[in-house]
Amino acid sequence: MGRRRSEKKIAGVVTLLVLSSAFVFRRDPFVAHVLVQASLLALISLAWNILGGGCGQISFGHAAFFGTGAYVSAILTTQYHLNPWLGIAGACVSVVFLSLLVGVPSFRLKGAYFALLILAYAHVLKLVALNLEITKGDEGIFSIPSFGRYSFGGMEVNFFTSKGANLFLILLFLIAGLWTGIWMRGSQTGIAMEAVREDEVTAEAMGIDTLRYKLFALGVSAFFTALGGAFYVHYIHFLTPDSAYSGYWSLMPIVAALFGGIRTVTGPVVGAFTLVCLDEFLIKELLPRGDKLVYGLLFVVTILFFPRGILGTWVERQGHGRKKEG
Amino acid sequence: MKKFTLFFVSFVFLLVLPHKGFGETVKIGVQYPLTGKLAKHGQGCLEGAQIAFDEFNSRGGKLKAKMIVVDDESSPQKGVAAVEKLIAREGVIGINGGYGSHIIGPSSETAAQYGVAYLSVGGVSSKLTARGLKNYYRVNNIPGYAKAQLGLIRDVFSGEKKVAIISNSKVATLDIANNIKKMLESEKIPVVFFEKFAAKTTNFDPLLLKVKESGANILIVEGYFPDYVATIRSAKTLGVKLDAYIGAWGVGSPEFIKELGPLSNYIYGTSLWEKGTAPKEARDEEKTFVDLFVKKFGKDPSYLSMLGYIGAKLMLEAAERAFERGKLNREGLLEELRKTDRVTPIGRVAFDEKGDPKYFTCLIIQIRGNDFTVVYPEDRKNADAVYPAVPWM
Amino acid sequence: MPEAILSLSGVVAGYGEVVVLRGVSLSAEEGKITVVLGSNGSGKTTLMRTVMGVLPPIEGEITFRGESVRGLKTHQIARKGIALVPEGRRLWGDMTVRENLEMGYLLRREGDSLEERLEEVLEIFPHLRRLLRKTARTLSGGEQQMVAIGRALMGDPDMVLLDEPSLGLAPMVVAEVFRVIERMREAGKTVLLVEQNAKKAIEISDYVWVLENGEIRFSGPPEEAEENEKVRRAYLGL
Amino acid sequence: MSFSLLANSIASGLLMGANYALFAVGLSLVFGVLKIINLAHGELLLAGAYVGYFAIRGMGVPLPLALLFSGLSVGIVGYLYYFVVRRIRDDELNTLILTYGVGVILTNLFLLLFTADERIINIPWLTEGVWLGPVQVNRGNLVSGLVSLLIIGGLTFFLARTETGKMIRASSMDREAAALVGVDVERIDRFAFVLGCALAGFAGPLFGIVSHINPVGGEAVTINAFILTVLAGLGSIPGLLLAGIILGLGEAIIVVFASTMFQGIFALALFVAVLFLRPEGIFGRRE
Repeated sequence: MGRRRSEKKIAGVVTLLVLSSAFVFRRDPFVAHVLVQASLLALISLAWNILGGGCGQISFGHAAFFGTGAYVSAILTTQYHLNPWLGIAGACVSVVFLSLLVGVPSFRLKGAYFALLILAYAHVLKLVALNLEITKGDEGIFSIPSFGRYSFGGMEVNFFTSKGANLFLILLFLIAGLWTGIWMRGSQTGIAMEAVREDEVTAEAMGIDTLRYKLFALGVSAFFTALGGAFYVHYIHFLTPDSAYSGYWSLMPIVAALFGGIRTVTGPVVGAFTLVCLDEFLIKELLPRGDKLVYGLLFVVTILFFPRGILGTWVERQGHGRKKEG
Repeated sequence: MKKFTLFFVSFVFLLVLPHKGFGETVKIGVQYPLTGKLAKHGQGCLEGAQIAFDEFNSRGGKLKAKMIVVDDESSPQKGVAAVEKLIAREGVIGINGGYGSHIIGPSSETAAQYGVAYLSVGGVSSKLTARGLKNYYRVNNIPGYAKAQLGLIRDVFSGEKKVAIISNSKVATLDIANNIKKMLESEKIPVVFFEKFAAKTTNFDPLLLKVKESGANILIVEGYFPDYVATIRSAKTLGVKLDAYIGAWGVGSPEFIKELGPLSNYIYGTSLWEKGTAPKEARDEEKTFVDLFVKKFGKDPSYLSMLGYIGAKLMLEAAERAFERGKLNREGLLEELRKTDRVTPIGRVAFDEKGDPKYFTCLIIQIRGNDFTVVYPEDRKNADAVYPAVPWM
Repeated sequence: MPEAILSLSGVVAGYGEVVVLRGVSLSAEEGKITVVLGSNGSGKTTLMRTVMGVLPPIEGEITFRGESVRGLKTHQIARKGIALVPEGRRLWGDMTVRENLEMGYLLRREGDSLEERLEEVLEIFPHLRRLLRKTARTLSGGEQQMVAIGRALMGDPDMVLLDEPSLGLAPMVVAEVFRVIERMREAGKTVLLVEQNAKKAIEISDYVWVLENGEIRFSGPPEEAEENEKVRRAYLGL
Repeated sequence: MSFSLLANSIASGLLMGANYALFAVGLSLVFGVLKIINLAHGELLLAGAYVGYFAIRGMGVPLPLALLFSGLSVGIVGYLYYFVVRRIRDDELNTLILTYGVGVILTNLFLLLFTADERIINIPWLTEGVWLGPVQVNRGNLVSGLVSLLIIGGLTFFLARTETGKMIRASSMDREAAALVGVDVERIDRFAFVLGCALAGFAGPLFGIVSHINPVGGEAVTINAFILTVLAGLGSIPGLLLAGIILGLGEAIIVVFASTMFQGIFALALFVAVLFLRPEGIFGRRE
């Protein structure tokens, strides 16, 4: 139980940190944009980790949920002229539905096979998007509306021009995801999921309906991933099959989660912020051409020396320290 | 205390440092994909842009230019990051670059929010100029490519013409394919085969066999380097009897001859520019560029580098005019860029109200031995087309 | 008491933070059948795996012929002349019976050729002769157990460790397995047998150890074991 | 539709399939023995292709020698790479990230060293067409296809008949049981890993002959190799050839009757169907 409480504390600190950084940098569009990218990655990484770290079901194809969420919202807002908020809602609902639909047969597979099956879905969906009329094929969808412009009293919030406004929005989503994750881990559901992760056969023998918990984790994971995808289109305003189903959305969330530590809920968030900020603020500054090389080296070294991730290793060290004291 | 003083002094010194000297320095951003899928194109353009900046700074004018390069990693969101960084961080007043319409789209829109000019050389989607942005310009667009291909078939080739068109399903190539098909049909030239193929197709034999069965004697392939390599190989293997093989962009790059060797002989392609094809008025400029390029990089420039050079140069010229008017800022640069109208090595460049190039047409080149010859249009050609001829016959 | 060929002293071992063996000391005499009894979860399999170096001991010493084997890799220990017939047989399912046996021959140190060793094993398990070309996974449980024991014997080891060889087998087959174990002793091999089938095991044994919760609770000759109240109640059902 | 269209398509599909198998064999071997999905497989193959490119085009080395040279040099890289992978090989997910990271490093190293230029290994006599009975095929594809048969046949023989081969198989099925009969499983792992890398390097120049080389092309090779490995069944080397042929043939026939646009869907549909219906692969054995 101690670990759970310390997890809450860490999540609280992280929440405060990202919120305060958003306040500090909201008027610097470049930093704000980098923070948006980091938050977006953090959200998807967190969502991936609810399924991966929480339930032990590794997916290599979260781009399937990201891209579909992005497309649904883009189509609803450009072709049916719905409000972006409704577009986002539509995206989340339909992607959760999609995830459950593919989840029931897919969960028969285990380990790497499950992981790759999801990857195959992402590729199939990309091919579908390339060949459909409604997605405009390879040309993609242009001029997707932003979240609009609002006035609260004297304060004007314009999502089209203000990176800061978008930053606060994605942070809101991220914090919602973070605390959903924390809540899940502490609840009965989370304990059942952990049992599934540790030993599925035993969990089943204990009378846990493993499929139900896996589907639940998948649904929640798909929900937040679609939320990220839908946010992305209303932020970037353009969508092509290449960008929607890009390997980036499948791979980087895993990298970020591992980098931060998959045994913790907050790990992926820490990992995403560290990776994106390191890349944009440090590596790119020092090495404008070879930055990806350093990036590759960086995560090879991290995996080798901190196999439990930064936060994971830190939490572990804390635990050991306490044990020794007591 | 001493340490603090030292620190303070050096800090102040650093702050003052950039402002020393008499002339003024204009900061221009250059955003290209230097890594990722489009790295090849981005790197080619960037090399050209470097020449433009070198040339500008060594010409002895009062205005100096600082080129700030950002890699967009072939990704739309990194493109936005690049633009934000260039404008908000580096304070550039104009941005040059971008390759790929899906990256240029969001990037140019971000630049529009600041009223910063965005001049691209690698975004051809018709939707880019349909957005009504006031800051977006480009030097090339799709119809120019198809017009040139049509001209070659209609005006240069003789005898019976049956055309097969195959196209990469990427939007830009498919766009040219659809354009040329319509144009050919309206000229009553029969298109006997038309099919798009998936990007990354590895085995072209079956498709080429279908082309063979169609009885076409002219094959147009709208694609990219790997597509040409694979289709030429397949056509040779299968002995497809053709009178001409016409590619789109990519044929006119030095690596095409270098890599394919004799298999590239007699292939036609569209090109924006080849060494020695500049219109009369721009011959000197072309020569200067080529000389500088060879000196700096030890190889011949490709059309990509020429594009990058022209893009950067037009931007710098606009900056210089704005400087002379005493209005070296975002609006000033934008106003001057809009007024651009001059003959460049790739032809006359001027923009319409949407930002599209008004006079853009392509050249048609044919590879002959180790050289590109320009065979169309009439006024810029330097050799007659060899027709019928394909490398495998 | 003659020199023990294998001896463990104060061995602590386990998986990660879970300690299974809590300071086990036991020994096996050369040429004898030594039996270790224990219920499920008492640490029998862990004991075997620790001896073979699959699981490195956290503390304690293990010696074979007076030489420490602690810290050696599994294949190095095996090459000293110890063969383990693991729990659940662990045959290579996609290989034929012949290939499975041939792999056992890797352990030979000198002497007989492959064919000679194979002949000897087939003489012990004549039933396997017909099955040589069959894929291991298609065999019945009893046949698989014979292949597993045969594989261990192919290398002509000095000592054979057997981890619950009778588990899940029909009574007829169990009887044969025990006959084979006795034959090993006749051939001069040392046997360390871990069993739940206590009655049979005690019958053929020369010395008995009882392992409970990772600790040795009893040791003595078989007659003493049969009379010991705790052993009788826990393992003989009396 | 004529007979020659169909026959020629089938022939080129078969050859393409054999080539696919060749480009996948290294990944399949490593996956089968070490249970590691080497996500840098495609980049290693490209490394071999670059070595072959400069050897053949720059120094005029004959093809067979270039193949050996590429195999050897990538094998050496693999040897060093193994010592990094070994440290964390027990954690499936971490090895995935590590191998992906190595792929990223290699890709960007290629970009820095060789620029983003597209290259092909152009050996004139290999671009000719060859008549095989009623059909005409590309000599480069034919040579590469034959090499593929040779490699896969040789590897199958090696695994089935030699002592080291049997140790590899035993170790891949049950490491612990292999160690118990005296197999130095770590040495076997290292050997299989280095061999897998060397095979990728060996295939590289042939890839450069039948396809094209650019720094970012590795990922597609890896994905294709992976699909094939799954179709074949974990570690089944002969299955790889059959899986490759099914894929190559299917793709060719789809173009004849429909269009290349459906090739990708075909490969993936096959992949998904096999995962659902026979997760052990078409030619794998059911546990």
